[in-house]
Amino acid sequence: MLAFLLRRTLAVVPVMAMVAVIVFAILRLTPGDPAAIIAGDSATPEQLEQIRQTMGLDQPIPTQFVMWVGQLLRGDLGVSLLSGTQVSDMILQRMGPSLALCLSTITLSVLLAVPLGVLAAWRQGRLLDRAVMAFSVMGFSVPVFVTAYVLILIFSIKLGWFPVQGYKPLSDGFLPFVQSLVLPTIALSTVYVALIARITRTSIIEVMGEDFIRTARAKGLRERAVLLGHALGNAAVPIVTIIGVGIALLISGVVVTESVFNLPGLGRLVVEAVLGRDYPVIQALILLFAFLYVLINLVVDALYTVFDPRIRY
Amino acid sequence: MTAILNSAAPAAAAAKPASPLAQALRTGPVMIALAILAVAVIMAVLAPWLGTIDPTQIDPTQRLKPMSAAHWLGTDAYGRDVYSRVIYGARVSLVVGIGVAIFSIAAGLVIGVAAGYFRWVDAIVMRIMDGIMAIPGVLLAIALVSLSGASLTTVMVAITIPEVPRVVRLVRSVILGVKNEPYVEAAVSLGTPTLALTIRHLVPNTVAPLIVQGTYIFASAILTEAILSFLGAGVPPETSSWGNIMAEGRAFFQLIPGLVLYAGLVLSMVVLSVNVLGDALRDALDPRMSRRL
Amino acid sequence: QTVTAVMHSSLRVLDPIMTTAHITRNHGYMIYDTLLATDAQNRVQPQMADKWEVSADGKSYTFTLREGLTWHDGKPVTAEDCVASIKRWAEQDKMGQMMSAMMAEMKVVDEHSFVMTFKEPTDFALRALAKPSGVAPFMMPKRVAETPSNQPIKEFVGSGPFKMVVPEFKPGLQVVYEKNADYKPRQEPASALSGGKVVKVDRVRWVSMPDAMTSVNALISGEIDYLEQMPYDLLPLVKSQSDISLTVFDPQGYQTVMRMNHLNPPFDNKLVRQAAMYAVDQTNVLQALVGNPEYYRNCAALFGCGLTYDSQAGADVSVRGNVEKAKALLKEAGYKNEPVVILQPTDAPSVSPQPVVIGQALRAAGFNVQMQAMDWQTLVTRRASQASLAEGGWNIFATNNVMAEALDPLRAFGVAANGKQAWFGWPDVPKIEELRKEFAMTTDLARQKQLANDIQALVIEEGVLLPMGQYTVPAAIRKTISTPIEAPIPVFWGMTKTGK
Amino acid sequence: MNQSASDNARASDAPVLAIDGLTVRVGTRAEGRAVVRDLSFSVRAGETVCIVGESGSGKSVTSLATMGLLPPGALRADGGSIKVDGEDVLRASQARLRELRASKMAMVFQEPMTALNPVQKVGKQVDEVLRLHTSLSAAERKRQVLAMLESVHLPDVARIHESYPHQLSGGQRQRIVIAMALILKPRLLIADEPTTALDVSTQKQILLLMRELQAAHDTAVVFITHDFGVVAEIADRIVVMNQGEVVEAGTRDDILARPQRDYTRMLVSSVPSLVPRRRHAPDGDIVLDVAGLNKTYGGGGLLRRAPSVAAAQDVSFTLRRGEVLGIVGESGSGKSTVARCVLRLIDPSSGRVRLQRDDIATLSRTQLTPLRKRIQIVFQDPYRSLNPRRRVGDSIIEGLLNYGTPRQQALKEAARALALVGLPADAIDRYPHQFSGGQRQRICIARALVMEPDVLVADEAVSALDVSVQAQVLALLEEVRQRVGIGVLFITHDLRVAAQICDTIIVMQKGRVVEAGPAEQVLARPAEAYTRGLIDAAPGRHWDFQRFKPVEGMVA
Ligand code: HEM
Ligand SMILES: Nc1ncnc2c1ncn2[C@@H]1O[C@H](COP(=O)(O)OP(=O)(O)OP(=O)(O)O)[C@@H](O)[C@H]1O
Ligand SMILES: Nc1ncnc2c1ncn2[C@@H]1O[C@H](COP(=O)(O)OP(=O)(O)OP(=O)(O)O)[C@@H](O)[C@H]1O
Ligand SMILES: [Mg+2]
Ligand SMILES: [Mg+2]
Repeated sequence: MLAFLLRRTLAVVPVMAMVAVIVFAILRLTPGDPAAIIAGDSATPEQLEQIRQTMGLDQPIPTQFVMWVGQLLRGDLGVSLLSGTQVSDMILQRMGPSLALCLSTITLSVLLAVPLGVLAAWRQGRLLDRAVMAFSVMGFSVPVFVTAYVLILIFSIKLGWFPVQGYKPLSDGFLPFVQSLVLPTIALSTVYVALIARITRTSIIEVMGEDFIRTARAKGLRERAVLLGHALGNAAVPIVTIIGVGIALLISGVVVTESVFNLPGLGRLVVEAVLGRDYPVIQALILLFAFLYVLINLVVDALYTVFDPRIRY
Repeated sequence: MTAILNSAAPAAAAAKPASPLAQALRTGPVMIALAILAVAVIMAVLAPWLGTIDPTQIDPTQRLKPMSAAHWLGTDAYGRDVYSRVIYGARVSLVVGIGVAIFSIAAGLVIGVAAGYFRWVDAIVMRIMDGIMAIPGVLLAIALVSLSGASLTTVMVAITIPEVPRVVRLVRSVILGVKNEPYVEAAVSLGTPTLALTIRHLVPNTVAPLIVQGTYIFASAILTEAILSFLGAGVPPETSSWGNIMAEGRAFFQLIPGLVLYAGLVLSMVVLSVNVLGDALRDALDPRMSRRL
Repeated sequence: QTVTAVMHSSLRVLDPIMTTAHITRNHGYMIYDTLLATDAQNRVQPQMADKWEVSADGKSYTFTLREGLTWHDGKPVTAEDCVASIKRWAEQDKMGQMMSAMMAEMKVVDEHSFVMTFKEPTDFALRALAKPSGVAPFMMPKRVAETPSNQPIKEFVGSGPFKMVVPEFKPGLQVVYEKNADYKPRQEPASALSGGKVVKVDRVRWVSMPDAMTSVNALISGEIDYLEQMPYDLLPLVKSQSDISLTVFDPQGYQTVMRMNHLNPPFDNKLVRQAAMYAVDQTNVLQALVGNPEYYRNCAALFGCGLTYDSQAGADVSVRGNVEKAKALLKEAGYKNEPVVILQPTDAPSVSPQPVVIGQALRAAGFNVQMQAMDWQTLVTRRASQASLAEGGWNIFATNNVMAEALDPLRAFGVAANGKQAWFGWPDVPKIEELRKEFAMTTDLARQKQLANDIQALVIEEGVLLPMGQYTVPAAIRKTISTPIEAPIPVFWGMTKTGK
Repeated sequence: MNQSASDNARASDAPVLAIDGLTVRVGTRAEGRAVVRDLSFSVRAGETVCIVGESGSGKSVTSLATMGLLPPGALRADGGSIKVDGEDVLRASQARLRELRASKMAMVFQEPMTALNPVQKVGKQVDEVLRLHTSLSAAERKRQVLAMLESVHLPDVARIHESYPHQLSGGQRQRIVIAMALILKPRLLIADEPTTALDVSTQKQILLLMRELQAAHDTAVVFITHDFGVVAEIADRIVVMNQGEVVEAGTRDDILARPQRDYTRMLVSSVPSLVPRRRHAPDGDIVLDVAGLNKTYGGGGLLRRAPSVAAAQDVSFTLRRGEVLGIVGESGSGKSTVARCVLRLIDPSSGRVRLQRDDIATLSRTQLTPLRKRIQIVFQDPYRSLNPRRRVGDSIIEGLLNYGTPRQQALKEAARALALVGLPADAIDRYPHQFSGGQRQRICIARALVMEPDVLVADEAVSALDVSVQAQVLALLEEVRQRVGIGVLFITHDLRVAAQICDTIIVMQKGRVVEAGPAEQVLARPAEAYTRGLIDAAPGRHWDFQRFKPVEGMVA
């Protein structure tokens, strides 16, 4: 296991290196000039050039890359071109809402989707199954922001149950914290509930065709016990996998959800940074997301060993 | 002796059920889904003859008007005809969906076959694919759209790239799975050259899963285009797509929900139909799914 | 008491000397103070300065600081600080650079006064030091002001009515100010940016919201108090709310303009430029941009309708669209269907509509239009390119000017026509530059008005800049907040809040 | 547990299982195809009834119907009755069925690898039966489970109790399944091919075990198999099924020695004999010469620590024209590895594979191409050996086209090859799924023969086929060998088959050749203990099926 962790941790390196190169290349080839943004609408070419120099943007791109990687290796994410703030500080400031949103979404989705998937598998082909599947295909088919708008219209504007926007940190009290997260979480969850419920259903149906299920039935087990005791455990690996894959999607979803609900999280930061060509921030964030993605996959792989004793690394 | 052989043959033939594909597609939901898709395609193809006017024709003095005889679904913030935009929007959205599906599958197929068949390609390609996969797709797309300016092509490329690694993985896994099938080994010992081997014996196995995957890519591409439009990195505003109709209309959602909802409705129906179709195809084509005892 | 406001954009750059961005300038007015300031009538008034004296020859200006001014760190404000601040500002600001060019020397007299001496008699110093736009000359402690002008300052210590709560600053999210208890307001009542800046609330919080509708909803639900720019189309949502009032603080408002690139065909041809200008109709542009006649008006005046240099020169070109005339001109110019690339930003509601209207108008007139969609940042970079179309150049973009920054031919950077030195588009009309120079040197108002009129006529004739109308932006404010002071920028002094 | 006293009392007279007129149909409609038709037989306590018959004849369906486990929607009992201890299973409620399962009747399935839940400890899985059907305390249950594990002769039961299925060997897993089936001492045990997936020595142990447990508990056993060797070992009575119907039923001797029906006769006489045929020593030219062949899988890798497997070690043999050389040995002994090296489907680690003059082992891909047509292979699985998407004709001519034969001529040769393997000419335009397993295997042989190779490698080429079909294919191979005179490398784990077809045999164990020689010598007078063990373990050695009587000189 230790060797596995070491091996997998080492395997992170080439992926991250790949990401670093891709991101850096895309950004530097993108038209758009942070100097122009800082200087404002009426700046002259000389002023622009000056600003470019102070920011090191006049250097050849490979030089900039080497400088950046050097910085990274020293644990320095750099400074925002626009605000001059340490990127690491900005990330820390924005981490809270994103983390809260992701965790609540995953929790809600799993709690909702796994039972739904099991129910659908149990009632395969019947009305309940059809209903669950119709709901989950729908979850796939409506853009997040449309869901979000509809939720706001109903629950904030018409009913006034939840705030329209904004994020209250836990330090402002538990209730406001939860209230500020309810609608974003629901909006974002629809996709994941759909995804996880479908995979759960499919995996369970697949497992239900296995020989050992027939053995379990031959033992005189009730159908419920067969489902929960034998099928679910064996379906865990694909379910965990899809939750891992879902995290990558989640990051994209967070970008939209945070914009609609005005949550001051990383998703919004990244959009702002892209539109503002704030290179260090974009680079750091994409690396961070990529790192999280790789990390999650590592955790997922490690979880496999918990759910399936056959898997040993 | 021969009598037995001959009697076994029809039995074996009969054991094979009537085309599972046809069966899977003959259910109610699938028929409805196909009907919706047909309508969408007709909308796209026949857009000019469906009572529409030029969807790019702006008339700032007639902005945000409610439904009327002249404007069946009212007008948007530039005074454009919402009905015409939604109808013409089908063109872009379907082109995005189909285009992305075709390009990502074509690219993924070539790369995936190479990776599945040659070990040295595999190592390199899969690292690159890992790298692309690790970058959140929407972010990559935003960056790419900013890179080359908003145009339909750019948007399609930007949505295609993050899809490619997933196709590559699928193709590769299928190839690795059949690579050691006896009939492939038999072909090798018959002296079949690698390229012919790949095309004759390996690629056909990827067709079914790719068709299924293609439907999901199609659906998600349409959605992604909408999200990119929402974030301001979609197709150029002059072109009507369901995505940018919604993105532009969202500022008025509480006043004139229709600006978002009409396009949202058709988009969701199409995506829904494609997903339903994909599910049915998967059930029919994926043998693991149809094996039920 | 805390006032929570959503401003037009989010604050990221904190150095008000390095950038001309409005949000940063507004931030400057919160925590810094200026030596002089303009009042509601656009007159120069002393602010940090107690008084100034002009030498008999009109060349020397001696400024004396008010008693008891202190920086936020408690240290007294000295003449040395001011001289250092002016120097740094003058390196960055256009008007500042002009001033430096005219100035013979600037030196400290004593702890509370300093003198500026010019080569010729001029009151330029007063106008420059009082100006609220471009880069405003904010005073900073000497140690801060000694930061090279191309490097951002690291310390945010001013002498203004508010202090910035640095630990709560989150770039792009929020900035928090608290009342500067040690601030000594002037005795006069506040008038625009001059007079007594009396702070009546404890804290002011600027938060940013990316989505306009979210901001409006937040205002309606009482989550915020103040929305600097109310989206016109959402006005019906707040009109029905009795506890929200709408006010226009800056009645001069904004001007939306079209700019053609004089370097690239077909707009290297004056007749083609004129054709394009004839094609565009102001009402269509304003309808698409604002859509509510309460807040816009057609206006031919380059330097502001109803303002000092109001003029109707070229009105027949700029106000009404005239497709027939445009077609005729095109024919006359021998237009060979060269493509016209219009840069179209897609991510910003205040600049997205103009290109759409322009594009349709030019097409109707017979131009071969190519719309190129991009985000605003790309546009900002792209418009700086002097290259040909094939190499990433452009033909047309549109933007908005704050009227206060364009109310005379000197401040209006868009009318400069000194070729490659000029603003993006690079018109080269020596006559305009001559007139502008003369304008700068003249003190006679009537003559100035005449010059402004001539410049405007030439600008239109030559197709340097097309004014496409003027508009104002209402702010929406909850009635728990007292009506703020009318000023070209939003100010938070003099504001009270009832309730929590 | 407590029912046994009274039940045993009437054990001798009333049957434990009585199936009467059972019909099972596909689907839910009345006109659905019947896969079991009007089936009747009964089993008494302490008796073993074997059900034999070709694949697809309805054996498994019958057993599932008895357990009440027919897949709903797919299959349905339509008429007849299945009485277990007088109670009709087909009319029992779901709840009652669950009670009956495990306590009155239990089942052991074919695949020990998949019959157990892979993510639960086996102890828990056995325990579950007790938990479900008794109200014993946890400690008492554990004691009983351990005792049961002991009684199926598992070693170190405490450890095994805490093991996951993948940590056990196939035989051990099958013992667990048996323990699970027997722990409630059911009256009836249905075993559906319980040993087919096991190698012969394990099979032997399991059969012994079942007989022992049956004797101890007086269980009625239904034993489903297609292996007549097993039948000859264990059956009291035999039911022969074909296409859903009972062809013939009777005592073991009735069926094996005095079959009444043609079908039964054909089936029984198809079982290959263990007695090697007598043939003269091969004397053709050497076509294949393998020397010092080694193949090691895995190992290496910078970060991977895959254990390396020496699958073939120092393997040497020669094959002459007209000779059939058998490679036998247990599963995993390296037989297929040798075959794949010989064909260069995988690269040998070292050693020489000389095809006449050319050393296949060291040639590059391009140099290899012209040689490939001289050595061809037929695989075990007739269903996976043909590309299902290509017409049979296209599959057969693929090789010829590769070597430049014009299509028309290739098709002619394909037709000839099809005729040679006894298939109709119109087969050329059909798809593989339209053929039975035996026919497909013939197509594969035709595909190999059309290349006119010097060497034909048959890797388990008949192992997946029913005995009757197997016999046909073997006959075909023999005919081809005689007619064309090619050298055949025949790989099998079935000593009966090897005895029938091979001239020479080499025996492999753990990658090494342990014994080699003429078939007669190796099988009749094995020198090595390993070989002898293999032969001893083959079931039904005492019976000479072709002659319908016990082998002379052997005691049954
Ligand atoms: C009411 C409409 C607008 C007006 C009047 C306006 C005017 C200006 C002016 C005058 C400046 C810089 C100061 C200068 O040199 O003149 C500026 C800066 C800038 N503008 Fe605009 N503009 C408007 C809309 C927009 C829009 C729609 C965007 C799009 C995102 C935008 C983004 C920026 C940015 C990023 C800067 C740089 C400084 C900053 O970060 O705030 N502006 N704008
Ligand atoms: N779930 C099912 N749906 C439809 N037909 C089935 C199903 N299961 C089995 N059959 C059919 O029933 C017939 C008998 O099958 P069964 O599995 O009983 O054969 P078998 O004698 O056990 O064969 P084998 O020796 O291969 O195990 C076959 O024709 C088979 O195709
Ligand atoms: N690709 C491979 N990688 C690693 N080990 C392998 C590979 N193929 C086979 N082996 C191992 O090599 C050994 C010999 O395998 P091989 O397939 O040659 O046996 P076999 O005698 O054909 O067995 P069977 O009768 O089951 O077909 C086994 O231990 C097997 O696990
Ligand atoms: Mg069976
Ligand atoms: Mg093998």
